[in-house]
Amino acid sequence: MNFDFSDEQRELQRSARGVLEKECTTAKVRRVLEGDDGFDREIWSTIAEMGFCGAAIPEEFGGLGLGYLELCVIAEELGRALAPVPFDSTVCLFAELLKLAGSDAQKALYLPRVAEGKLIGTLAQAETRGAAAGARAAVSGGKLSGTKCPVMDGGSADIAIVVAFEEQDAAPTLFLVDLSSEGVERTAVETLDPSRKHALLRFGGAPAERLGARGEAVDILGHVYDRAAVLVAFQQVGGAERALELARDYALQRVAFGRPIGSFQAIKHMLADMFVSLTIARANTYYAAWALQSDSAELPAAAAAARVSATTAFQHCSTNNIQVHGGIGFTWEFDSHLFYRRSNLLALSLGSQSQWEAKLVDRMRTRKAV
Amino acid sequence: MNFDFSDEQRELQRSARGVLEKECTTAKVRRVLEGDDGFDREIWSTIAEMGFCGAAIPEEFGGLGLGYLELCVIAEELGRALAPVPFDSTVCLFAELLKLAGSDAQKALYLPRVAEGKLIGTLAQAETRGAAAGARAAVSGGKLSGTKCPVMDGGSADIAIVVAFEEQDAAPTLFLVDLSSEGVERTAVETLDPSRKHALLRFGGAPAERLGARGEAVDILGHVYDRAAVLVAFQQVGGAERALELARDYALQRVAFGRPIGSFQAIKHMLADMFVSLTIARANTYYAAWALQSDSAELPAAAAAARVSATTAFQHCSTNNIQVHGGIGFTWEFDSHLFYRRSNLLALSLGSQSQWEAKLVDRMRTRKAV
Amino acid sequence: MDFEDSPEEAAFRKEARDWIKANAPHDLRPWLERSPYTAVELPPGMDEVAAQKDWQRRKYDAGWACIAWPEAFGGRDASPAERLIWEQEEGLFRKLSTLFLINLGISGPTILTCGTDAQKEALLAPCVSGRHVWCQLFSEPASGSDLAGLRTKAERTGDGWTVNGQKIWTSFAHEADWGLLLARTDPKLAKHAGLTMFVLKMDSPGIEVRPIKTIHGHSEFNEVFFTDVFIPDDQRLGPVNGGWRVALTTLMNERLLAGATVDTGFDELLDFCQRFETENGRAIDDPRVKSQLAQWAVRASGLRYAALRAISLESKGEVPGPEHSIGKLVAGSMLQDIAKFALDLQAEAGLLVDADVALYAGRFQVMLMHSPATRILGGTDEILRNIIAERVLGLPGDIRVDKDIPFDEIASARA
Amino acid sequence: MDFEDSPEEAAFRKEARDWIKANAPHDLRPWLERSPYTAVELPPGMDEVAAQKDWQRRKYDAGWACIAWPEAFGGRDASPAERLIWEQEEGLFRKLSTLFLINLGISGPTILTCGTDAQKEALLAPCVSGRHVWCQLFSEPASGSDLAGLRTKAERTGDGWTVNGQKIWTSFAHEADWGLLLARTDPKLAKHAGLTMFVLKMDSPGIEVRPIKTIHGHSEFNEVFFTDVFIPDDQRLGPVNGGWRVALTTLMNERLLAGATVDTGFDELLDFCQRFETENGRAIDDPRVKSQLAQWAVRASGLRYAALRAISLESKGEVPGPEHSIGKLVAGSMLQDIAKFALDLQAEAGLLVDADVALYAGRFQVMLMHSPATRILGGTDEILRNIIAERVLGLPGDIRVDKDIPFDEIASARA
Repeated sequence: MNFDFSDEQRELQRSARGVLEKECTTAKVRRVLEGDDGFDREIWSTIAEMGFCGAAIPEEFGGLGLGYLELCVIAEELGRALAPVPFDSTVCLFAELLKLAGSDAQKALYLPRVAEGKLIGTLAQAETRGAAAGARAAVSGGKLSGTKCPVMDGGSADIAIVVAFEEQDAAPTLFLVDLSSEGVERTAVETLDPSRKHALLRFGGAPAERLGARGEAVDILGHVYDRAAVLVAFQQVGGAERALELARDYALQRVAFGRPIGSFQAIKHMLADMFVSLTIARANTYYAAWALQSDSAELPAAAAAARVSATTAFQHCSTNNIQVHGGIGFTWEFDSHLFYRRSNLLALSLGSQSQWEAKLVDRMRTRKAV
Repeated sequence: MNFDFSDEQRELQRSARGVLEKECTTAKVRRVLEGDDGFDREIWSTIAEMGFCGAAIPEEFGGLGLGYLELCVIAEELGRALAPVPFDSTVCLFAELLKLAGSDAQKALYLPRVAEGKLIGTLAQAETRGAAAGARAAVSGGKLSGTKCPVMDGGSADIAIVVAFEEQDAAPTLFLVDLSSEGVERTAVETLDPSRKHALLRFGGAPAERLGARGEAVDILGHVYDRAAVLVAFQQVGGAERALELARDYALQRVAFGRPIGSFQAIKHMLADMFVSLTIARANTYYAAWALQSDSAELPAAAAAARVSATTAFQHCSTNNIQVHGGIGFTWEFDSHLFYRRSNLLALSLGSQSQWEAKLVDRMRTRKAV
Repeated sequence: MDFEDSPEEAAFRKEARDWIKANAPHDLRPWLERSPYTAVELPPGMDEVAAQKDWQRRKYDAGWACIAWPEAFGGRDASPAERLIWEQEEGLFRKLSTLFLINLGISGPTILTCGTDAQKEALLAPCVSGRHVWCQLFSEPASGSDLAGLRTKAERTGDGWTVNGQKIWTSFAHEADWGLLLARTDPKLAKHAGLTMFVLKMDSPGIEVRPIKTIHGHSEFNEVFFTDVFIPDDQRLGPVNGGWRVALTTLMNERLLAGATVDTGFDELLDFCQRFETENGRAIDDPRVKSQLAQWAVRASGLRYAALRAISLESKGEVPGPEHSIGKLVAGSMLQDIAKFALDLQAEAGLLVDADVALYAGRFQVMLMHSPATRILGGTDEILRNIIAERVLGLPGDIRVDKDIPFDEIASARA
Repeated sequence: MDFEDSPEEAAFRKEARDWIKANAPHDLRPWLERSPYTAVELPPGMDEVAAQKDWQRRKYDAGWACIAWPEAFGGRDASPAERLIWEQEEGLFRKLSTLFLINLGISGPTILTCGTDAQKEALLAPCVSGRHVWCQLFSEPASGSDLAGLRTKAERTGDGWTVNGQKIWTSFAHEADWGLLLARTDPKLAKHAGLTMFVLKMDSPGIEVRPIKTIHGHSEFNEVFFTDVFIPDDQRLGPVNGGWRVALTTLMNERLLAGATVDTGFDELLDFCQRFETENGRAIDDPRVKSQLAQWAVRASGLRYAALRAISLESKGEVPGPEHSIGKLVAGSMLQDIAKFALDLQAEAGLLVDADVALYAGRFQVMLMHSPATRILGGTDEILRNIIAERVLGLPGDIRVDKDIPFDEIASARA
C-alpha cells in the first residue's frame, strides 16, 4: 500500500512546476485571455518538448509510454499554472478517444503528431439550445451536417471528433473530421474564461470518417469522460491549491485595523475551510488516479468522486480567494479572476456538477447493491 | 400599510410573556420531559384563563373572537417558553378543523370546552411504517379500525379527529372519535422531544362520527395545515429567538483565553448568522400572519414560506446555541437541549421541511404562472 | 398589520402612478429590463448621462426627485410608507437614477445634516435636480474595510487646504462635478480623531481620474489621484478633525435610504426554471431544483418583508436596525450561488457568455461575474457580520491594536 | 501509488485475519453492529467492562494489543501500513476496546515518551493489557477550549503533592484505576508555564466521581472532584512546571493514533436511501436525495483517502499533518446534517425514537442527539479551524490578552 506518488513522479512534478513557473506566467495567460490567439504556442511547444503531450501515448505511437499517474502529475501543474493550451481537448479527450476507439491506422496517423504537439484535436459534442441552435448533427453518405457549440479549441484545432447520428440510427457514432475541409465554418464564441478559447462549428457536408463502431459513441465517450474527469480533477486541484496559496499570502501581507487580516478568525476560518475542501479533493483525485492507472473496476465511481470534489474545491477556493483580497480581488489587474474564470469553466466543460453527482450515486449504488 | 403588530397586540404579547416567564419556567418543561404527565395542567389552566385557547374561536362558541394575529402573538410566546401544553393539537389543529368543517352542533358541542381549556383534542393522521405498522385506518358502519402513530397528545386527548377511509372510498374522510370509548387503545411513544407527549392509537371498532363531507379530508386538512403552519412558525420564531438570546448571553459571560468568547469572530459571526436566519423567518411569518388574518389568496404560499424559513431558523439557532455553549451545551442539566429537541420535533410534526419546500414552489408557480 | 394601502396611501399611489404614466420615458423600458445589475444600457447612440440627467430633472420639477427630503430643499417630507410606494411605482425607472445614487444617498443627506446654511443653499438644489453629479472619495488602496485608516492628507495652506493622496472605488468620478472627500488633517491624533470632511470641485487642478477595469470588464469605478489640490476652507463640512462623525452620518444615511428592493437573483432564477427544459422535463419539476428554489425563495421574500418592516418601525419613530446589512449579506452570496446553480442547469452551454449563443441571454453568466463584487463593496460579508454582532447583538468589538495610538505610529508599523 | 497490498502486507493481513477468525468473540458481532456510536451495547446481563478487558487481554497475549509500540512494551514495532491493516481486520471488534481508548491513545504513549524507566516498568504493561483502565484528567468547567487556563492546584507537601480542584468530561472515570492529571503547580507563572503532569491512582482518598447526564441521557462522562488528594512525587510525569510540553505530546499522540476510520454517518445514509420507499419511489432515485448523497459521498471518501495518505507520509518519515482535525471537523457537522436529512425523509415518523416504532431502528434519531457533542468534544469546530489555519497555513495566532501575565492575575480578572 502506498497512497502517494513515487519519487520519480514527484521529480517530474517539480520539473514541470519549474518550467511552468518560468514559461507560463499569468502574463502569458492574460495574453490569450485578452487576445485572439487560440492558445499560447510557445508554452505548448515547451510542454510538447518535455514529452507531456505524449506521456500516456504508447511508445509505438510516438509517445513516452509512461502511465496515467505521470499524466495526472502534469495535469495538476498545468491546472496550477492556468496553462492556456489545448491540453484537455487534445490530450485528455482527442488522444484518449483515439487510443480507446481508433483503428491502428488512425492511431498511427494521428497519435505521433499529438505526442509531438504538432496536431491539435478536440471533441465536438455539445449542441447548444441557445439562439444558434440547429438540427442535430448527422452523417449521411460520409458527409457531416449540423452545428456544435461550444467546442473547446474549436477555432485552432486541426481535427475534431464529432458525435453525430449516421443515417437514421437511434444511437450516435463518433466521426473524425478534418477541420480544414470544405464545409466547415468556425465562429469564435466567448466563454466564462477566454484564456481557453471555444468556437461554434457549423458543418455543411464536411467529409467524416467513422471512429470506432457505428452507434457506439455513447459507450466510448462514457469511458473517455471518466478518464478525462480524473485528469481535469487534477487540474482543478492544482488551481485550487494555487488560489488558496494566493489568498493565504495576501492575508499575511494585507494589514487592516493595525494587523494582518490573516489574524482575524473570519479570514483564518475561511482559509481553513478552503484547505479542507482541497484536502478532500486531493484525496479523492489520488484514489481516482490509482484507479485510472490500474484500470480498476473502481474507476467509474472514483472518477466521479474526484470530479465532484475537485469542482467543489476549485470553485470554493477561487471564489473565496477573491473575497480575501477584497476590492482589488475583482479588478482586472489582479490575478484572482483568472482562477475564478477557470474554475467556473472547468465546472461545466465535461458536464455539470449535478450530472456528475447523479453519476456518482448511480455508480456507488451499482457497486454496493443491497 | 403597516407591517407590524398593533400596540394592543404588543401589549397582549407582553402580558403573555410576563405570565409565561413566571409560570412556564424550564423547570416545568423538564418536569413534563422527565415525567409521565401528558402535559402541564397548571400552565394549561393559566393559559385558558387568559383566554388564549379561545382567542380565535368566535364568541358564539365561547371564544374571545379575536383574530388570528392575536393567536400568532400567543403562539410566539408559547414557542419561546417551550410551553409543555397541548396547544398545537387542541387549538391549532382540532379547533381549526372544527371551525372549518364542523356542523353547528359539533362546534357548539366542542368549541366552548376548547376555549375553556377543558377539552383536549388532537388530529390522528400519520400511520407509521415502522415495526408497528398495520392496515390503514378505515371506518365501516360507523366503527373505526386501524392504527395511528405518532399522535400528538394522543395519551391525554379527550377526542381525536381521525383520518380514515369510509367503506371502499378512494379518498379519506375525517371522523370525530371519543378516545374514552371502547375499542381505543393508547400506548405512549417516545419522541425527540418528550416535553410534548405522543402516543400510538389502536382503534378496534371505536364509534366514529363524520366531520365534514365524506371524502373531503385531504382538502380540509390542506387548508388547516396552512393555518397551523403559520401558528407553528410563530412558535418556531419564538424558540429561535430565545435560543439566540441564550447563546448571546453565554458568549458575553463565558471567558476563554482571557476574554469573553463573544469577542472572537468565529462566535460573533455564528451569532450574526443566527440573527439573519431569525430575521428572515420573522419577516416571512409576519407576512403569513397577515395573509391568515385577511384570508388572502396569498395564504398557501405565505404559510409555506413561513414554515420553511421558521423551521430553518429554529434548527439553526438551537443547534448553534449548543455549539456556543461548548461542553455544557450538551449536558442534560443545561437548557440548550430543550430547544434542540423542540426545534427538531416541530421540524417534523406538520410534515417535513422537504415536503413544505415542494409545496412552496408549487404554490409560487401557480401564483406566478408564465 | 396590513400589507395593503390605506385610503390615503392609495391616493398617493395613484398620484405617483399617474405622474409616471404621463412622464416616464416608456420607450426605454425594454432596455432597462435587459440592463444587468449596476449597469444601465440604453439604445445605441443615446447619451446615458444626458438621459439620466433628463429623468432626474423631470422628477425634480414635479417634486419627485427626493420625496423624503424637506420641502425647502426640493422634497415633500414624505413618510416612510410614501417613500416605499414611490419606489414601487417608479419601478424599473429607478435604474435611470443610478448616476445619482451618491447625490441622493450620500452627499445630499450629509450636506443636509452637517452643512452650513450657505453650503445647503449653494449645493443642495443642483444635487437633487441632477445638475451636478457627485462622487464619494472615502476608500483608499490601503484602507477598505478599515476606512478610518485612510492616508490622503489635507494640510492647512492660507485660507484653505492642500490635498495629496489617492482614493479608489470612486463611482462616477468621470462624470462628477463635485466630490465628498474624507481626508486626514492631523496624523498625530488617533486614527479616527484626525479626519476632516470636505466637498470639492472635481475640475480642481491636480485631480486625475483613472478608470478601474474590473473582472467583468466594464465598470463605473475609478481611482482618483490628488496632487496639491486646493480646497477653500468654506468647503469644509463640519469641524476640523470632526470628519469621522460626519462620515458616520453619511454611512447611516446610506443605510436609511437603501430601498426595500434588494436584488438576490431569485426572481430571474424562478422564471428561468419555469421555462427551461432539461433532459427530464421542466427544471422546476426536478425535486432537487424545487428544494433549492424554496430555500432561496424564503430568503428573497424574507428580505423583502424585513425591509418593509423596517419602514413600519421608522414610521413609528424607531431607528431602523441593520436590515440593510442583512439584505446585502444574504443577497451577495445568493447571487453567486444562484448564478452557479443556473449555469449548472445549463450544463456545457452554461459556459457561453455571448448573448447570441448563451441561454437566457447570458444573464446568469453576467450575474456570476458581478457577484464577487457584491460580497465586497459597501462592506464585506465579514464586516457586515461584525456590524450585526456588535450593533444588534451587543457583542464586544474586535480587539483593536491600533486604538488610541497616534496614526503616524500605526502607519510606520505598517510600512 | 498503490491502494492494494504488497506481498508482505498481504502476508501480514492474512496473519491478522486468521488470528481474528480464531480468537474474536464472533457471537457479539450483531450487538456491536447495532451499538450506536461511542456506546457499546452487549447482550443483557453481560458485563461490558469484563468483556472488554477480556478482549484486550487476548490481544495483548498474542501481541495485537498495540502493534505500533516497541516490542519491549508489548507491541510489534508495526509500520503505519500494518497498523492500518490491523485496524481494517479488527474491524467491528475495535468497538470492544472503547474502554481502553485513553490507555492506548493517551496515557500509554505519554508514559512511553515522557515517563521514567521506573514508571514505564510499572505502568505500561497493565496499561496495554487492559488490566488497568485509565482516564484523562485535563478539562475543567472553566477551561475547555482554553485548556491551559485550568485551575486545579497541586501544592508541594512533604515528598509529594496535594491536589484540590475539579475536572470534567472524564470518560471512564468510574471504571478507571489510574488517571493522567494536568494540574497547576505555580500560579505566579504565565498560564502555560505553571502546569505539571501527574499519574495518580483513582482510588486515592479525596477523589469523588460524579457521572454527567448528557442530552442523550446515558453517557460515559464524569466530573471528578479532588479534595486534598495526595500524589507521591514519583508519580510526577516530566519536570515540575513542564506539564504543558507533556500535554502537547499527549495531544499529538492522540492525533497520531487516530484511526483511518472516521464516522460520518454516510454509509448508513446510503444504505437507508437504498432501502427506503417514499411516496415517489426509492429515496435514492429522488434527484434531491442523489445530489445530497453525492456531496456527502465525496467528503466521506475524501476523509478516508486523506487518512490513508497521512499513513503513507508517516511511512516515509514525514510528520502527519492535521488530517485528524479535518476528519473530526467535517464529520461533526456531517453527522448532524445527515441525521436531519434522514429524519426529514421519514417525515412525521422521524420524530419517533423508540426502537420498536421508529424507522431504521431509530439510528438516525440517536445520531441526531449524539452529533452536537461530536462538534465540541476533543476540540470544537472553531478550535480545529484555528489549528488548521495556524499550524498548516501559517496564519497568525489569535491575539492573546492573557499571554505572559502571571496566571493568578488573569484568574482574578476573570472572577
